[in-house]
Amino acid sequence: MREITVREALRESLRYNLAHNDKVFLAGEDVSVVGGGMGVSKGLIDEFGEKRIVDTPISENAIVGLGIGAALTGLRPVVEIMYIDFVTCCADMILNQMAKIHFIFGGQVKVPMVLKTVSGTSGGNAAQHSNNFYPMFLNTPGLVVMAPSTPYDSKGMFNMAIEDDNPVIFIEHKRIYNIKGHVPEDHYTVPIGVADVKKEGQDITIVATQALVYDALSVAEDMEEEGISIEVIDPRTLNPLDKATIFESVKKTGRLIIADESCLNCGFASEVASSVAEEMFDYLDAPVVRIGSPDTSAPYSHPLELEYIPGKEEIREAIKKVKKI
Amino acid sequence: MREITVREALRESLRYNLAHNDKVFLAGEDVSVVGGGMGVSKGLIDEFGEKRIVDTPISENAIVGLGIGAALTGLRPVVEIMYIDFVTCCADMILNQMAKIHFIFGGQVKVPMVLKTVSGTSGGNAAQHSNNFYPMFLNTPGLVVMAPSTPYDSKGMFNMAIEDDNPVIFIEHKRIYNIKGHVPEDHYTVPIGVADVKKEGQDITIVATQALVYDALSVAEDMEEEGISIEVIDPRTLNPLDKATIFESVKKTGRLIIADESCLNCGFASEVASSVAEEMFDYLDAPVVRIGSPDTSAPYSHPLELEYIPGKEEIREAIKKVKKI
Amino acid sequence: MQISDKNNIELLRTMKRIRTFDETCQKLFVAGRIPGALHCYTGEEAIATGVCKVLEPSDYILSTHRGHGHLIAKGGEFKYMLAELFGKSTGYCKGMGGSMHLASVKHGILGANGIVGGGICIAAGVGFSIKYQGTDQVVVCFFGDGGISTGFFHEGLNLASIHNAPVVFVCENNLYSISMTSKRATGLDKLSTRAVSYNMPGETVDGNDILAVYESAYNAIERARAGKGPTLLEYITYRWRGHHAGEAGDGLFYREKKELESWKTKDPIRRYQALLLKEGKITEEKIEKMEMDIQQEMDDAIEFANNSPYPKAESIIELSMLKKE
Amino acid sequence: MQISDKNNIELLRTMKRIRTFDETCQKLFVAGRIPGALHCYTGEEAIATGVCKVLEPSDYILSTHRGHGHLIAKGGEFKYMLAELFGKSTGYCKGMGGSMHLASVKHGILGANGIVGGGICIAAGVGFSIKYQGTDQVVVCFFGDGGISTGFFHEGLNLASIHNAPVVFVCENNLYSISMTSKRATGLDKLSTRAVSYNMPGETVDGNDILAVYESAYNAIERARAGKGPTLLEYITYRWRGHHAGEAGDGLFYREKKELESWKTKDPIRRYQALLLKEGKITEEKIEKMEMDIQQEMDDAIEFANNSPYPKAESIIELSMLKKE
Ligand SMILES: Cc1ncc(C[n+]2csc(CCOP(=O)(O)OP(=O)(O)O)c2C)c(N)n1
Ligand SMILES: Cc1ncc(C[n+]2csc(CCOP(=O)(O)OP(=O)(O)O)c2C)c(N)n1
Ligand SMILES: [Mg+2]
Ligand SMILES: [Mg+2]
Repeated sequence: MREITVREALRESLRYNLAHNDKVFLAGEDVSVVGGGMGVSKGLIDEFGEKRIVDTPISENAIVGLGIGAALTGLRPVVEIMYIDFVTCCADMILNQMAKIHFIFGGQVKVPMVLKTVSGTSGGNAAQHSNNFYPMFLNTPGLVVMAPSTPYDSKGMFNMAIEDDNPVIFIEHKRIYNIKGHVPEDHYTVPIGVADVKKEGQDITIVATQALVYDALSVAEDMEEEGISIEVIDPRTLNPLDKATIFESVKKTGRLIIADESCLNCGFASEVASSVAEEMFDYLDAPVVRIGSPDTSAPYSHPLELEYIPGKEEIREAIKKVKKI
Repeated sequence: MREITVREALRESLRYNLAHNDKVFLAGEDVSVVGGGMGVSKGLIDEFGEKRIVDTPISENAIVGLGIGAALTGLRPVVEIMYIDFVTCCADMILNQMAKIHFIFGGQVKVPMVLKTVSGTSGGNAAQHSNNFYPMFLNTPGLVVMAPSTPYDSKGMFNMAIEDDNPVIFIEHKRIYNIKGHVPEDHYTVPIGVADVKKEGQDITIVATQALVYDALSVAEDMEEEGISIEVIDPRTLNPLDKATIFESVKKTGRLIIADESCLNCGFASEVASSVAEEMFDYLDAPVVRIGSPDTSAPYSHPLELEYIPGKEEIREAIKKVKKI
Repeated sequence: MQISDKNNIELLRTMKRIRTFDETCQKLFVAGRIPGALHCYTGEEAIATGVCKVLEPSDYILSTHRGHGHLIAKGGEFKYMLAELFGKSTGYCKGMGGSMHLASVKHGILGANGIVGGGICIAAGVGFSIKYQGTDQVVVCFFGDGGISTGFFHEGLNLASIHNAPVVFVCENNLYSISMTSKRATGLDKLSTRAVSYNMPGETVDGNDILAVYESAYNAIERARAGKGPTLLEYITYRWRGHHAGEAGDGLFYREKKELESWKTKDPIRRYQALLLKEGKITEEKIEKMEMDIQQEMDDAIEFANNSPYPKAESIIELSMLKKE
Repeated sequence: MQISDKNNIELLRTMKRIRTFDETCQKLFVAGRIPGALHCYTGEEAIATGVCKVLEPSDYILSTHRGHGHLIAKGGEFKYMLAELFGKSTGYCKGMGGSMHLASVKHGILGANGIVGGGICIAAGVGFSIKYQGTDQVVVCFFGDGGISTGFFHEGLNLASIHNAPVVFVCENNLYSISMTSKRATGLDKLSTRAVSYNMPGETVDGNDILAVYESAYNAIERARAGKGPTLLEYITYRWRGHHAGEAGDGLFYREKKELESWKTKDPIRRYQALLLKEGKITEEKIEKMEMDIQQEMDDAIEFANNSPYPKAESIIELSMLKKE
């Protein structure tokens, strides 16, 4: 079975869609020779040329506007915002335009575009390059928000993002680009709003996203030895959220931990925790536990950054808190 | 006892601070003759002149930049973003600069500024003028976020916002400007991070903000007749949040409803609900219930807008859900 | 520039239709029949009329919060517009958008916008898309003198320029953005000066002279259609009404009655009508008939809008996100 | 323009100090000693040096992601800078900010910025504040050719202009924003053309000619100090290194080696040194001594940074929000 990295999986999807649909193009800062912020589109300029792989000025509003205008007039644009930190520079185009046009026009048009960007704290990039700003996309109705963790999901979900008629925010994660996994060479899609149980278990449910999926799996494996059976659920699409799968699992385990890298206050973990507290209260046998970035800016200094990034340690502690005594 | 409106209370605070501290000025779109988006500063131009009451171009980035630059160099600016909907046009200045400068500079400077704006759905203003975008301020560490409901709190908290050395987002609400209440003529402040129990009760806790405080109080009064005693807590400051007061109440009632107008998904109600689900689980006797704007854009059409805005009906239904059977 | 007799009459009729529609709306607003924010175009009719007369049905426009005139001139029908303003399901946007989001995609009207400058970057995207698809369409982007101070203006014009995209940027300078004069907001005598920054031609034209508007628009649009790139046009005009229909006394608390009166003598409609009469291109009787027809159209529209049903509450949810068929 | 002998030597020394610092940092980065994103200023030293030489200690600067040179020229000390880059508690920002957030408020250095263009509106605010407070300070705002495409540029220059604020905007045009040439990003031959849009003088100057830089900056800064308003200066230069220290092969996959080589012959330091030698204003021995001193300063800084402790984990929380004393 062929194994490729998340980065390669994303590139494969981009290449496929560019090759099979001439309405698809990619635009963003340095997406051609440099391959964009994270090298995902590297090399595609040689195959598809400047018409399809469009470098833009440092004008985030114009990048998203380019996508919206093109989507409204029949194209299927993919635009890149180099880091999710810079969505603040085009927040209006995303939250008041891209997300709302279908609704405010009473359904006259669709806005089939993908905004790809990258989230996550890593490598001393400091506070303005370590934000996990996606909760604002969840709090603004109208956007599909995807956040895959594996190479398989990355390819299938990127294909789906381009195919879907809704505006999609596609969130990559800095720390997992080089992770390898099986990815079929054929074209396939991963459906929107369907979570994936990355590991089945009986005692505790962990809903984890992106890099934290790996941390959760690793801790879960360790816990097997201690006789604790953990179920790890990767929601994959953050909006619409597959609550059914999460609820099913909580019904079984009665214990829930959510591990997501956005800041805790009004973050993604809050949404999952409160949905369960509302709708699955009777099945809960222990308090839910949220794991996320602490409610401070990300520090630059290496040892502090390591403390700041949520990971295995926080998961282990959370397990202690919720586990059957 | 003197009764004045929320609008007058805010103006009184602005006037006091302008008169007593020449480092304070107000800048924003049409803040002079028009008095800003909601008429709060109307008339102040006659008392304080153009130096202190500064009309700006439609340049939200520049408005916030003006505040930051002035705050960094010794002034205490108050800037107005006409509607909270337009914070998307200066999100970077708020989320990456204003919120972070104190932290990323290692505490070398403070950024003592107030950004005042108005939230809430009302009067057919439609989707781009009905947003309740403050959860993004809660999800971004570094900002004090205030959201008063009464005339008394409005004046005391605005005074506090100007006095405090942190950057403060001060959120007014469209539907409560004309509500009257007692406001002392003397100068006073309402402390940051201290909730107010607007009504004591034994059976159910409702945490409510801004316009929903009034809905909650009104429903609570009706419920007294049915023999249900409801405690209504107004957090007043959304960040830092006075969890202690909320937790104390939940300890007593075992039942929690949160009513806040931001959209449900990752909204303020999610934060309160999940904090309680985490830390007060053992005291909860029923599922928590979140009330917020539904996860769609705000419709223009009047009857639909009325359906869209959360209010007494939703509170009554929530009470049915959580009440002791 | 030669204009056919038929077109001469059409220009007059369109201006009169716009005037009738907006003056009627102003009254309906005051009578409480239209909610929300309504911005009348009275006094500025020559701009939309002259510009859109040059356009083909397949061309696009992006409009503003003061957009009724643009819609009518591009082919929008009174009855669906008014039904929208009444929040009815028969409106162009099914009652979801209202005045600030009026759109008729089949007419190439890609929407009014509640965000000042919000359409500019989208227009650049539409221009990019036209070029990408190789059609000979053109997109016209309207915005006010206030819009020229937004970051959108800068990013959008630059993007259109470097792609040599077929976009005509039309700045409707009615001298005020709410209460702020364009001179105070920019320090410039001519806003079209800013074209230099984007390497495109810029021209300032009397916006109350329909023939001058038509001619300048014709040149710019033909230039764009011929692949020669974007243009910035500034039309000087004046609004007769308040900033919005609810503003006290036609905004005479921040502008001089004398100024308003002097601009009323420059009424673009009376001016053009006098010319046509003088040149014998129209008769008093024909004008009377024209006005009666327009009034009939307006009356019919009121009846249509009155008799139309409100949208069903479910449509909020249906429109919130596209479902996969 | 006459420059004193002392100042001639100082200009040379400052350029050499910047060169040494950044070339050392480049090596330390490659050796894994500095994390995060490091953007070297090598080749561009004349700009920061010439501009800051004109400034008084009480004047302000806003810097960029490529900001080490600005800091050094404005009085920043190697050891606290390097300690910051090492993430140590003795750094200017206590290790919280790193390279992209370097600031020394006591030197008037109001921060590097990780957001391209992020300092421009803040600078306008500082200019406003200086005028408000009636001092004779000046603020210089640095940004790259990439920064000129951001909405911040437009809004910030306009605001500074209409307030006639003492701001000097310095565009460091090193021909590239990452891989995008400034010509491709703007279509302009001279970026200073854009000054016209803001009714301010604009000038394009050889940024590798320290005397030309000094003279143009002198004129602009004195103009600002005299209350005559802002200026836009464009300095043409070239970076010798990759966009960031981790970029492969000094960015030679998107730019020509020939181009880099030809710019190396225009080295601002060698050029000026040769002039001073020729004019007998310095001797080879003095240069050698100067270089040894600088190397010593660098070595001391490394030792200082090495021996400094990392910040305590608690400082993340301490700095997250100011507490009331
Ligand atoms: C980004 C943004 N800021 C502020 C507003 C509030 N607002 C609505 S219209 C308006 C004035 C617009 O002036 P101009 O562009 O000249 O258009 P006009 O109303 O004169 O036609 C303002 C400030 C808004 N809608 N969007
Ligand atoms: C708003 C924003 N968009 C994108 C980036 C990513 N980025 C960092 S530096 C850079 C290029 C900057 O070019 P320029 O302004 O010319 O400065 P230079 O690096 O050439 O000194 C980019 C795109 C960013 N930091 N901020
Ligand atoms: Mg105007
Ligand atoms: Mg550059």
